[in-house]
Amino acid sequence: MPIKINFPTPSARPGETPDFSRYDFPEPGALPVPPLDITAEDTLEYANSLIRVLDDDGNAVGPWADYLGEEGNDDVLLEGLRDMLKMRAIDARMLNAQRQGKTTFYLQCTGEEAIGCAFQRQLNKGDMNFPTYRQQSLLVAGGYPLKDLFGQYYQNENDPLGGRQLPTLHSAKDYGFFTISGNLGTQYVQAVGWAMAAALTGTDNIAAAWIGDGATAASDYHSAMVTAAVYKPPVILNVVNNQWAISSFNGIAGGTAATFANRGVGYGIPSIRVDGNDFLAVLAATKWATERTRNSHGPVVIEWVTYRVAAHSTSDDASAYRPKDEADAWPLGDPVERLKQYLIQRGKWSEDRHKQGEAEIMDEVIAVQKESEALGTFINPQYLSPSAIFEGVYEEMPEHLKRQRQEMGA
Amino acid sequence: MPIKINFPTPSARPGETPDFSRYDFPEPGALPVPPLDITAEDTLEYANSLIRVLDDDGNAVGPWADYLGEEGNDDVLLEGLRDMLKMRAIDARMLNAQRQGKTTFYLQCTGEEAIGCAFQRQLNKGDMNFPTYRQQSLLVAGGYPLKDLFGQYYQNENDPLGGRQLPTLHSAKDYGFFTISGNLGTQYVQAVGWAMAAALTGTDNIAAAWIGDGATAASDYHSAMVTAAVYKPPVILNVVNNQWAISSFNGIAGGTAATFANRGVGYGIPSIRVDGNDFLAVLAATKWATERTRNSHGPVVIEWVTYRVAAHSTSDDASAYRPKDEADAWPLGDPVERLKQYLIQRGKWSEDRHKQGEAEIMDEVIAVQKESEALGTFINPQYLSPSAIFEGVYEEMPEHLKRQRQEMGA
Amino acid sequence: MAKMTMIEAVRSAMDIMLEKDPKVIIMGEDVGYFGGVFRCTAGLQEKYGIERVFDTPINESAIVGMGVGMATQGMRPCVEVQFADYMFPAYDQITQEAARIRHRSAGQFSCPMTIRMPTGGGIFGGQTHSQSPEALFTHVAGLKVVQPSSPVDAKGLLIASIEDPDPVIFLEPKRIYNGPFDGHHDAKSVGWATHPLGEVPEGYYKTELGKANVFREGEAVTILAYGTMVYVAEAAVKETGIDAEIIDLRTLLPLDLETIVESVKKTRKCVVIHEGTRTSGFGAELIAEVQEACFYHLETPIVRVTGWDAPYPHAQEWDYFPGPKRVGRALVETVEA
Amino acid sequence: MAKMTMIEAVRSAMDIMLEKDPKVIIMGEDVGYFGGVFRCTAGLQEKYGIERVFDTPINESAIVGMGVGMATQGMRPCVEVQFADYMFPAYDQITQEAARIRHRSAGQFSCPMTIRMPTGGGIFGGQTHSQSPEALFTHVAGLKVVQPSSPVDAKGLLIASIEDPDPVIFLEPKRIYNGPFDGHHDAKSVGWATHPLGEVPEGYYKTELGKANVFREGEAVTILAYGTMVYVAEAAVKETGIDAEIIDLRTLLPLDLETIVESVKKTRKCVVIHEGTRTSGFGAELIAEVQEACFYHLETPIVRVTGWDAPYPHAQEWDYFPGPKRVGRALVETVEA
Ligand SMILES: Cc1ncc(C[n+]2csc(CCOP(=O)(O)OP(=O)(O)O)c2C)c(N)n1
Ligand SMILES: Cc1ncc(C[n+]2csc(CCOP(=O)(O)OP(=O)(O)O)c2C)c(N)n1
Ligand SMILES: [Mg+2]
Ligand SMILES: [Mg+2]
Repeated sequence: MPIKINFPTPSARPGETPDFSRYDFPEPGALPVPPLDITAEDTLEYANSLIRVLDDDGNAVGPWADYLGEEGNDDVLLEGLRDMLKMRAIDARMLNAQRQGKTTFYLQCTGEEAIGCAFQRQLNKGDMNFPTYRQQSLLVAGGYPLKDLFGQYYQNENDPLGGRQLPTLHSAKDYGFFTISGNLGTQYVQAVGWAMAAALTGTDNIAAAWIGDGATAASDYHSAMVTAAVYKPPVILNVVNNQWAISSFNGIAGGTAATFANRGVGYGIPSIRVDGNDFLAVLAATKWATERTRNSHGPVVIEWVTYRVAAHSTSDDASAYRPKDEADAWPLGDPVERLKQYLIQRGKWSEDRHKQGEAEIMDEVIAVQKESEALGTFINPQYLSPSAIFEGVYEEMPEHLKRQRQEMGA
Repeated sequence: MPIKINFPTPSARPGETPDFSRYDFPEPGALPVPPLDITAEDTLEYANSLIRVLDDDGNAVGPWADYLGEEGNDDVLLEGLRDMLKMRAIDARMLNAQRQGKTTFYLQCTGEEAIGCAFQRQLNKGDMNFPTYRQQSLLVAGGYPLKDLFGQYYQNENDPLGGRQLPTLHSAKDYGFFTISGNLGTQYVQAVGWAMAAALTGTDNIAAAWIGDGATAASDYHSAMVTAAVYKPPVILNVVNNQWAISSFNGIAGGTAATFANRGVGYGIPSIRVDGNDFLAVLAATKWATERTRNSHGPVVIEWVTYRVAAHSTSDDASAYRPKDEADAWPLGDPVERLKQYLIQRGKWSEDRHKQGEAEIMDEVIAVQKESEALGTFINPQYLSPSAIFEGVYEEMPEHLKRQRQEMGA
Repeated sequence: MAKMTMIEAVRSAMDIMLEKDPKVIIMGEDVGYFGGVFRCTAGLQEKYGIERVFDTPINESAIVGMGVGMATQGMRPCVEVQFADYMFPAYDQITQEAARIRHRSAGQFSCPMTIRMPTGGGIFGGQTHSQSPEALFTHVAGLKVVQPSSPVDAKGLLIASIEDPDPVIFLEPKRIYNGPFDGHHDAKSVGWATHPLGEVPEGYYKTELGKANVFREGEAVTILAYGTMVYVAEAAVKETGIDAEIIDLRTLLPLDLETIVESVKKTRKCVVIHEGTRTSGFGAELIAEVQEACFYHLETPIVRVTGWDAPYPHAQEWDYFPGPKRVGRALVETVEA
Repeated sequence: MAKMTMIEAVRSAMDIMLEKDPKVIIMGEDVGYFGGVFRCTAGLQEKYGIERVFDTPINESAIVGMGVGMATQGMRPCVEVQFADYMFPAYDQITQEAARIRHRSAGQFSCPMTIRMPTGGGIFGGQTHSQSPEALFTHVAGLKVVQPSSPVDAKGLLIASIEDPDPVIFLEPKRIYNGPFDGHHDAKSVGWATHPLGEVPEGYYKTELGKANVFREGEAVTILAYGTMVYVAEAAVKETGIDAEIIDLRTLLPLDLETIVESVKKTRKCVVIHEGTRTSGFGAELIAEVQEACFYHLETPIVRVTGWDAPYPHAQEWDYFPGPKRVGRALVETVEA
């Protein structure tokens, strides 16, 4: 009898009703806080459940809320909200700017702001993120100058990378943000090596590796997992499970066979799964993970469950492969709305102040954007030295590159 | 405070006492036989335990013995014993032949004979193994002509591959034995593709992928695991955990962080762990695995726990990195001895018949070997056409290769 | 005959082969329901079903590795690597496995697989969406390497590739997917609809692998080019007024040396152009062969116009791209030398 | 001065650098307790501890990828790929990551890493222990590519590589690890102990990267070679009696074009030899550059003597290897042309 095989398909395609019934998330507050030196085996329940703090009414509940304590105080959360709003403002402005031809390419992180904005707060100076192209929120929350961000978007004289890279592939060493590769997966294992070096050279710095659900299929995900399991360096192995990889739902990456956190347990690495749209849960889980790694208990996998609200990039049209209203059906809601609700509930914020805050932040972003645009955009490109092509290929320019530079006439 | 990392080391080095106390194997017969459609999650106990049938007194015990039933009858097992003895005879002869300079290279599988010899019995015509260099027992048990085997060892006119490959990298399509690559890992994912094609073209054939404990670290192990989890093709993903990868113990491949079967569960693939030195356990587990895959229940991981008794290859000196007597300390014993004991216990075999059988088989092997040696060995090489270099690079030889062949003067 | 872009031509080739041969399957990242990020496989899953046209995990080694398994089982996979820049994780499977299976198994197994990948720059893709890695394939015995420069060639060559008994690397110059591009990025672009090479037979036909095309006859100098650079050469010829013979290689491996040598012996001069980085680029191989075969006919050194030896930059794309000005300068220097 | 094999020379270089710079670490498959399958790191773990010299999982991409992470953090990893044939899984990390980090980050990060790998055939290793993939590295901007031909060069070049601010591919010609090899496989082999180039200073010294060595002066023809092939060239010169100038490139990228051009302008003839497959091999690049720079000096076509365009065979190793007979024939033909 012929044997059957399997071709996973998402629960809904355009024209169909969004359906997330494959997810059975627990109530907020359900999971305890494990000891920092928990074994991989013992994290299995965390890997197949979901750490949540904010409930549907905007209350912070359960052991993780207690664990977070003062690190989740109102001031911190208000700052966090502002970071997310700033991120969202930039996303909106850059989508527009790309549509106007001012930049070649942009990638939004809408819906995923809580992850980077909360995570970054728990890092120390000298720690290093190895981000993907959708983690610009780490930069925004880390105080990276907007001027530099827009400089790269517009590839003008403010671009710290001198026009060499795509607008969204940043590098900001001083902000703990590693140079992003366009090749998926490669940086996951680099983070392991960096963390080993950080330990071997006697620092107390940790690394944070970032990968998308789709890119967990890439080979270097495995390179990272095996080496992290072997050497146990201080690295947080983040998987941002936002359901989609361009047009492929996460079942194409194995996500319907097991959770991505479960896979971590398989390697023998303690692994937890966290509501990525819950700012407090992100903050608390990151606190736990950074404490664990910084205290020599070895690596940890965190699967952040979230939803990619925007299209993959400005080159993509998501309505071609998923229901238009799928984002609205996402059971974990919107991170900005949820944090806002919490703060309002606490009497620290209001709908009005939110509107006002949004407007202020938007003004701030627009001001920097305008300044940057004056220096040149892709509609109105300003001369960026062509000879930058040859600079930095090596520390010292070899003869053949000098000859080529001359041939170019630059 | 500086962070500590981990460098795994084996429990004993040369001069030290062998120590396998890190293993806590269950009693034979302890585990039930799971349903063919068991979920990955439910195999967790199998992945962290060990399926065993033969006890220390040579009895076949427990549910897996019952499950095996007539497929493990005395005739089958006597044949199995002969296959293992033949394999061992070849190993012994070829080690010698290499030492005499008659071949460039040989790899023994001593101690691991039960795995290939029992596994092969459960395959159907048309099934395909994707073996490593240490699975020659699949060929021997599969009735591959010894003449062809020795032809390749000696690279004479009997070599089915015309001298192109190393002596141990066989290819035998008609015997369900895929062309072995020297590059570790690559074939694991090829087996997944082959199994998909077998299903898509409407056959009921299955594939068996093979990899060593060390090579599970290779990238294409992951390629295979992810695609097997996604498409659920009829493939058995074998991991031969023989404790060593050249000089590196399996902790360097992550084997002390979790079992290799546990890693399979992490991916969402049902996974079991089996005593690879127990011929009956191998036979029973393979029966289960082939039935499962052939009945469209999808892939399965089998970790075979065994011990590499010989050096890595004839180029290697194992006494430089592990205690000389480590093999004797291996808690799961020797597969030949254990099966012999069982058959003697059953009154189907005796020490004398064993000696006699060994001698007969050795004579048979030596006879073929001598015939092959007459056709040329590396001491006395016989002309193999140099132009074979150019044949088969493409189906049809392109002009530039014809020019090169001419330039060579062949 | 129909008007087709190169995307439609490539799709038509796959459509025809899916129809004709049940052993053909298509797989790659986003090629299924969505139809590929460049839309090359649009509609094919709907037409042939998910078992024939399907999405894969983001693992190029798995894509090629599964393809090797399928091809050795007897199927004819035609797989897509989303950008040539992402073939690197698959390089082991391509070069050490696919390319060698027939040889190392003495013909027991073979690997009739086509690996499609969009190549080249000119779309502001930065260093990871712009590379031209053809020389990394031409160094590998056992592979065939193809790069079409027009819809009509693309379809015929892709059908020939899928039917080929050996693994074929099929490089699609993405800059000219929708229309020829002469290297003047500031000029108005024109689509294939208005170009004669956008006229493509609707049915089955093959364009033989291993045969170059004399794209333009001329006497003054031979230009060796492929893909996008064929049109850059054409523009440079137009702008300099130099009567160059332009040879569109179409297949890089095996190379149609005969056509090349005949031309160079006639013109006695040769310019080689490609977009990939210069050092150890495919131009080097062309020069090595041409100088050896035509040494006593050559009147001037063979020069190369290529991408610079640096990662493909984003903002400085047009300083990097070997456009008609640079090609023209090389032509003038060569002809006047 | 001490007598050293190339293995001892390479080990001595690592020993000195481990001693000198605490940021240097060594990692790779079997390099730790065991000291490497070729014994290049023997004793180093014992001397410097497991934190400085350690085993890695069998994943070349992880080895290089971890190395990139360490190097960007500020360390100077010197990693081993067990055979050059096994670098393919790491090709993405090497070419798209290590080689580009400095450029794409505008100098924020850099990658001072050395990647050692035994290369070449002649040891009956079959197709997966014999390859010479140097041309796959020379095509990659951002890498340096080094191949020593003697113990004294090996040590000096390896120290220079480890101290280099950029990633260096360090190819060790394994056939001459223990002694020079002239390509006559049936002749008695001699060890480095009896060869002047086996005299190696015991302490620290550097041999500058990017500088070729005129291995033998001559007037009749220039031979460009590296690694094992330097001695094959020497044998061919001896056997033909042709007064060739042999240039040992030592560094392939960046290439010492000046030394090469000077020689070819003098001899007016050139033969290029390497063991790797011919098409798109590094010989092509050498020819492209030499013919361009020396066109009006050259009296004969530049010819290549190389490995054939096929996988490296096992039994027919010596039919494949470009030995002194083939090189000699090319010399005679070139000189008599
Ligand atoms: C090696 C490689 N293959 C393919 C691509 C093309 N690509 C870019 S993003 C992407 C999807 C990634 O999805 P995921 O990892 O889930 O991240 P997300 O975009 O959802 O944040 C693909 C296929 C690439 N950049 N690199
Ligand atoms: C890609 C690759 N890297 C390295 C090697 C060299 N090598 C050959 S066998 C081996 C050890 C493999 O160990 P394991 O997978 O445990 O198999 P075993 O030898 O124990 O059967 C190594 C490192 C190789 N063949 N391929
Ligand atoms: Mg995603
Ligand atoms: Mg092993």
